[in-house]
Amino acid sequence: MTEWSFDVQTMTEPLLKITSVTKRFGGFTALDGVNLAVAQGERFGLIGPNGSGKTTLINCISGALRNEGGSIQFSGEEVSKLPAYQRTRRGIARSFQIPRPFTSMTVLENLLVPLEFVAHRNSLLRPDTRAEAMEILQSISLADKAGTPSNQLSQVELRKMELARAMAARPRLLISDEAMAGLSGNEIDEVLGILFKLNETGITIIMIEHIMQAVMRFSQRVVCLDAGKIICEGTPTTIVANADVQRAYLGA
Amino acid sequence: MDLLLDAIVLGLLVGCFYAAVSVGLSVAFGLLDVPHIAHPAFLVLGAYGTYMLNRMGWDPILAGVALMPAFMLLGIAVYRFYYETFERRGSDAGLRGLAFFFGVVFIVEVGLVMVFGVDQRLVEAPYIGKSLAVGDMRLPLRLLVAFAMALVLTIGLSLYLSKTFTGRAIKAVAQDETALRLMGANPVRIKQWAFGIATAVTGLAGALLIIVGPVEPTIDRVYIGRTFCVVVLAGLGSMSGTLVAGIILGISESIVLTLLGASWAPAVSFGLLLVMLGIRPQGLFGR
Amino acid sequence: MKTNGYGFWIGSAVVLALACIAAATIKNEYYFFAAYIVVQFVVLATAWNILGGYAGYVNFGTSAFFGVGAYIAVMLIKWMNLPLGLQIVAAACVGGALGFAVGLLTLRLRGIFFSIATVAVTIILETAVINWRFVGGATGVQILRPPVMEPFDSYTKMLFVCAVILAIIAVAIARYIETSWIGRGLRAIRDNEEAAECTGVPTLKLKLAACAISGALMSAAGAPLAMYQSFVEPASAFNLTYSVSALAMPIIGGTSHWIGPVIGALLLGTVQQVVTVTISSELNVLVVGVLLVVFVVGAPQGIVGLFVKLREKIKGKNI
Amino acid sequence: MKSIRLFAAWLSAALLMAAATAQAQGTSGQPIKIGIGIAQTGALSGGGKAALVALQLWVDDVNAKGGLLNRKVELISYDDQSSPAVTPGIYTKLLDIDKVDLLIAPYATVPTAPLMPLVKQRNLLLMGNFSFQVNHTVKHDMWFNNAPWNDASSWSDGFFSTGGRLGATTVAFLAADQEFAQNLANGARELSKKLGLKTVYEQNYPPSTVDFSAMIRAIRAAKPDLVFVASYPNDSAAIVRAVNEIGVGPSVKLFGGGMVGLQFTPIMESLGSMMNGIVNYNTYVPGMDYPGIKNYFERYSKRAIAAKVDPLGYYITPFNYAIGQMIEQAVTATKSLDHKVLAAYLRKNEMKTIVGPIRYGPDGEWASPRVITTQFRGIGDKNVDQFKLPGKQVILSPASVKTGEIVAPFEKARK
Repeated sequence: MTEWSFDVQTMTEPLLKITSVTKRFGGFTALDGVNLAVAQGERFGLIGPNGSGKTTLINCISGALRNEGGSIQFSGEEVSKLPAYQRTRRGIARSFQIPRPFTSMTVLENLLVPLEFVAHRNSLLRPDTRAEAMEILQSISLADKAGTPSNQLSQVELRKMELARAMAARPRLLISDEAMAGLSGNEIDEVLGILFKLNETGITIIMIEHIMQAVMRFSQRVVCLDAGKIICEGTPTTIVANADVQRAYLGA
Repeated sequence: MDLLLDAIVLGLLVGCFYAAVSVGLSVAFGLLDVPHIAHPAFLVLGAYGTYMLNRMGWDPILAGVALMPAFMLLGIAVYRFYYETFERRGSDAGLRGLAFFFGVVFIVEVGLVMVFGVDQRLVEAPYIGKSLAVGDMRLPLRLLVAFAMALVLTIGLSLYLSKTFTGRAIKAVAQDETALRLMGANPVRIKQWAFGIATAVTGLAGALLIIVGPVEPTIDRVYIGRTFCVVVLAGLGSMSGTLVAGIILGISESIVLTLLGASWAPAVSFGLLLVMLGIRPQGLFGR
Repeated sequence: MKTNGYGFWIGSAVVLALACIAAATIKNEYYFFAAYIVVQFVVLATAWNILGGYAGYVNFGTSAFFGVGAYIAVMLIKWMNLPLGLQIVAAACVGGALGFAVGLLTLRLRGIFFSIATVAVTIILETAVINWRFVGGATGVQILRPPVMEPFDSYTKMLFVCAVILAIIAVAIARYIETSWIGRGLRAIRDNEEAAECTGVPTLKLKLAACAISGALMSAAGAPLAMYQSFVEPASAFNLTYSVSALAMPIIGGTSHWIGPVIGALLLGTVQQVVTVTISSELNVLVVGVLLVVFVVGAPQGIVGLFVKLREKIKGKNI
Repeated sequence: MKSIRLFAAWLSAALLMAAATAQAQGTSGQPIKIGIGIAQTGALSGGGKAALVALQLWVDDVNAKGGLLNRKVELISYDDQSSPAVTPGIYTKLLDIDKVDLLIAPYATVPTAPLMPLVKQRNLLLMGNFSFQVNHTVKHDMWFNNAPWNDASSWSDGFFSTGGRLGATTVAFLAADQEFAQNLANGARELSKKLGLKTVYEQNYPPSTVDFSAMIRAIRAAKPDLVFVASYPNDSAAIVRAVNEIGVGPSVKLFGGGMVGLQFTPIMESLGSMMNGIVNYNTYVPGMDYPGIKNYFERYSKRAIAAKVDPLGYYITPFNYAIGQMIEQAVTATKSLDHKVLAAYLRKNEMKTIVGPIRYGPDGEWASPRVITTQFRGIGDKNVDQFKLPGKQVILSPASVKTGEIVAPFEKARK
């Protein structure tokens, strides 16, 4: 339990601090000197049109991609050279835009992976990881699907399982990458509810989302990315009113 | 110095031949992502088809061209089957696809042994057994024919992929299947067509195989390593890269042979592949 | 549940005991010659499955590891006449190191590149052995078997018991990996490598470990070949057949459970042995090809999968 | 429950291995069984298939004459898949399950080698079948190899003695990096050293070589007197073509030596006139007259065509038939099937076969080797029947069967 209890010292400084991060693919610059800071416990929204670099940015944060310039500090530690699994172990968890379940496993077993590889990786005695996984599933009302093979889930169940799996890694920062794409109104509310609940337990959440309503309802602060650059930052209301954001979304 | 020059020229010719026998795989594996380990077996199938037509008095190149429609159909059928049984079912297509094609390899080999026996076969043509004298150098005509055909094949295929509508669709399907689907095209049909073309080209390359040297039913095993080496070295799906990679393989084998001794040639060329995988896995011309 | 290992260990002890009893009572050496090959394939298939079945990385180079094992044994025999046990241990160490090295070079890449790299490694190693006159080069090398050790009355029986022990070790390792967190991590890698990494699985480390263990077992399986054939030659020691069989057997048996490769190897190995002495034609090459295609297409989960389905059907009827 | 299932799984696995031991078979009054494992698939299957046709022919001949010791003869053969890993199993099956009376070794060296400890340990007679020095380390005294060579130099003796007579001083070697070719080349290197020849070019090439133009060109540049080639069938055809295209230069007196494949009908037919001038080893060519051999080939041809194997079969098959004849002679003379008795007879007596009289040396190889060295002459294209004629392959050596003189240098002989 000690692992995710809060460190008093870091409360004051940002949990995640990104300084002039750059990423190029061949000649194409996907991220161009992005600066960003997310505070401990914050609900943070990241928006931007298709191809603006949102997913690239979170890939750089989670470690799926390596940034070429700049630094990524998590809880005061430079993580940009660490492999993804090390970052997960330090408390950065994520869900995927297109769900990536471990298809050969049941829903419960999907959760056992982070439980065994993150939460209890140093335990000599085997704690009851299954009970713990059940607890998490119950908390998002997915317990009845625990024994179902994960390739037989519906879209919303998949989204929820991805979130549950991320939770099982006991994150301090959860990045939700379009977890609501393709869901109905009720389902969106359900997922939003889960995210709010998580945030209440002290987990910082970065939400990437196309569904504007959801982001605006959820986020305390929103950043808009366009062509690899941050074009605007502020509260949801200021963002919606911002001319640049409107141009980026509506203009050519 | 003369010998070195000679080695380079012959390496160039043989290298183009390597490229020719690999272009089909470059499409099937490089663009379509099908683990087509049976590619060399199809090559040998083409060689035997050529042999049969040659016995009836056909020119081997003509025979290879004549085989193309049949191979096209074969390729379409094989891809259709592969798609229905593996790709559509999703997970693990790689592993099971590989196993499937391995099975196909054995079935083709045994089929050939049963029909033709285990003996080596050769073809006859006016350009086999003669050479062109260039200064002090003598270049075997069959290698020159293979060289020319290799150029025609790779350049033709490369033009087809970049200039025609279907060709561009094939390249698009390799990059972004969903986008293509959104545009209203059927990716499966495009892939099927592309695999058909790849197999047709393989049939013609099979004719080159038997023009360059004698063929026996299990000779495909020698080419499994070589063709995949060329395709990976080239960068998956790059046609011009395939040509360059083939030439690199041919020349390096030839130079090693002349300077170090032939027995180390395979180790050197495959060492090249390993190093390549280690430092630049996307290949010379990879995306 | 799965953690209950008593049944497995009792079973292993019984198999070993039966092997020893068979060696003591059955006079007919043929069964041991034939059974040795089958058991050798149990080791190879099980070893292959650790990386191929669990992690989804297809190794085409079983024959490379196998051949290396055989030639390590040859080297040690020629060099200082080390006993069989040490040959096997040494072969396992070298095989493990080789697996680690090949993995380090290519396991960071997509699975298919690893497969191609293993083909390259096979060719490179075979070429190296061909050029290495100390172990006979291309002409091969003949080895005089030392006198058989007590309590065995024939060398073949000793090799057979040795192979059975090796098979039990291999299966025990595979079973441990499968049921432990390592196996879960490997399966996560096979299902989705990026997601695995993002759920805290150290993918590269796990793959390297699997590749090294698998390589070590394959080379260990190759070591007794020197004594079994009392003649080793590169073309047959590095034969593609080993690679194909090691891949076909787990796929036919089922890759998800440790018993799959064992069933596959016992079945296909026995069929091959039977076919060898009944049908003498190309048809015995065809057996592997056809079985492979039939299973891959018709029963993707192998024999184990068929059993599971059958059981579910019966259960379904009861309810 | 789980443990019981696991136990059951293991048990069935174990039972599978131990199963079928109950099978037993009686022997007396039965036909005489002769067991052989011979390549029907894999690299050696070309020779293996033809060899089996010849052996079966002998069995039928013997049975037509009433069998051996008034018992029918039965040949039990299994496919060794050209693999040394398979033969130990096959031969123990032949011995322990099929209870064969006599054994013939597999075709070629590689599959035979693993049998030597087995036959030595059990004191069995083994009739060798075209293998090379497999008895070298084991030293079994009941091994009789039917191949017209003994040590490595016996293959290339004719080539180098002919070369010596032509006043050669330099030699180039080109050899495949495979078992048989390397054995051939080793013998050749020894002989060349004895003759004091200077090696000006030496190349071992890997089995997968696609094109030989560069090597032939290098040989041409080295200007050797003799070019000794030890190659496998595929390579032989490719080398002959490359020589035809590029030429080896006027310096070369003799070209060839140890090219496997130039004895096989399909290859000879397809190469045709390209082979003219090449001096190569062989085992039998038309024109060598031994009692019964003509009649043998007539009958062999019919069966071979039906079986889709080498229709002429000069290289291997008469020797396989001869193995049968030797067994026949020994069994008939000693009226015994006892391996020791038969071995003693084989060691002491001259064997009369369709490939001539054979005597064995103490190591179980032919006492006096008779590998012939021939030169291809006057070969036309696309004609199988020409190879049945004597004089198309002129025998240069050994003297006992010589049919003509060498035409040299190589370029001249090609015209």
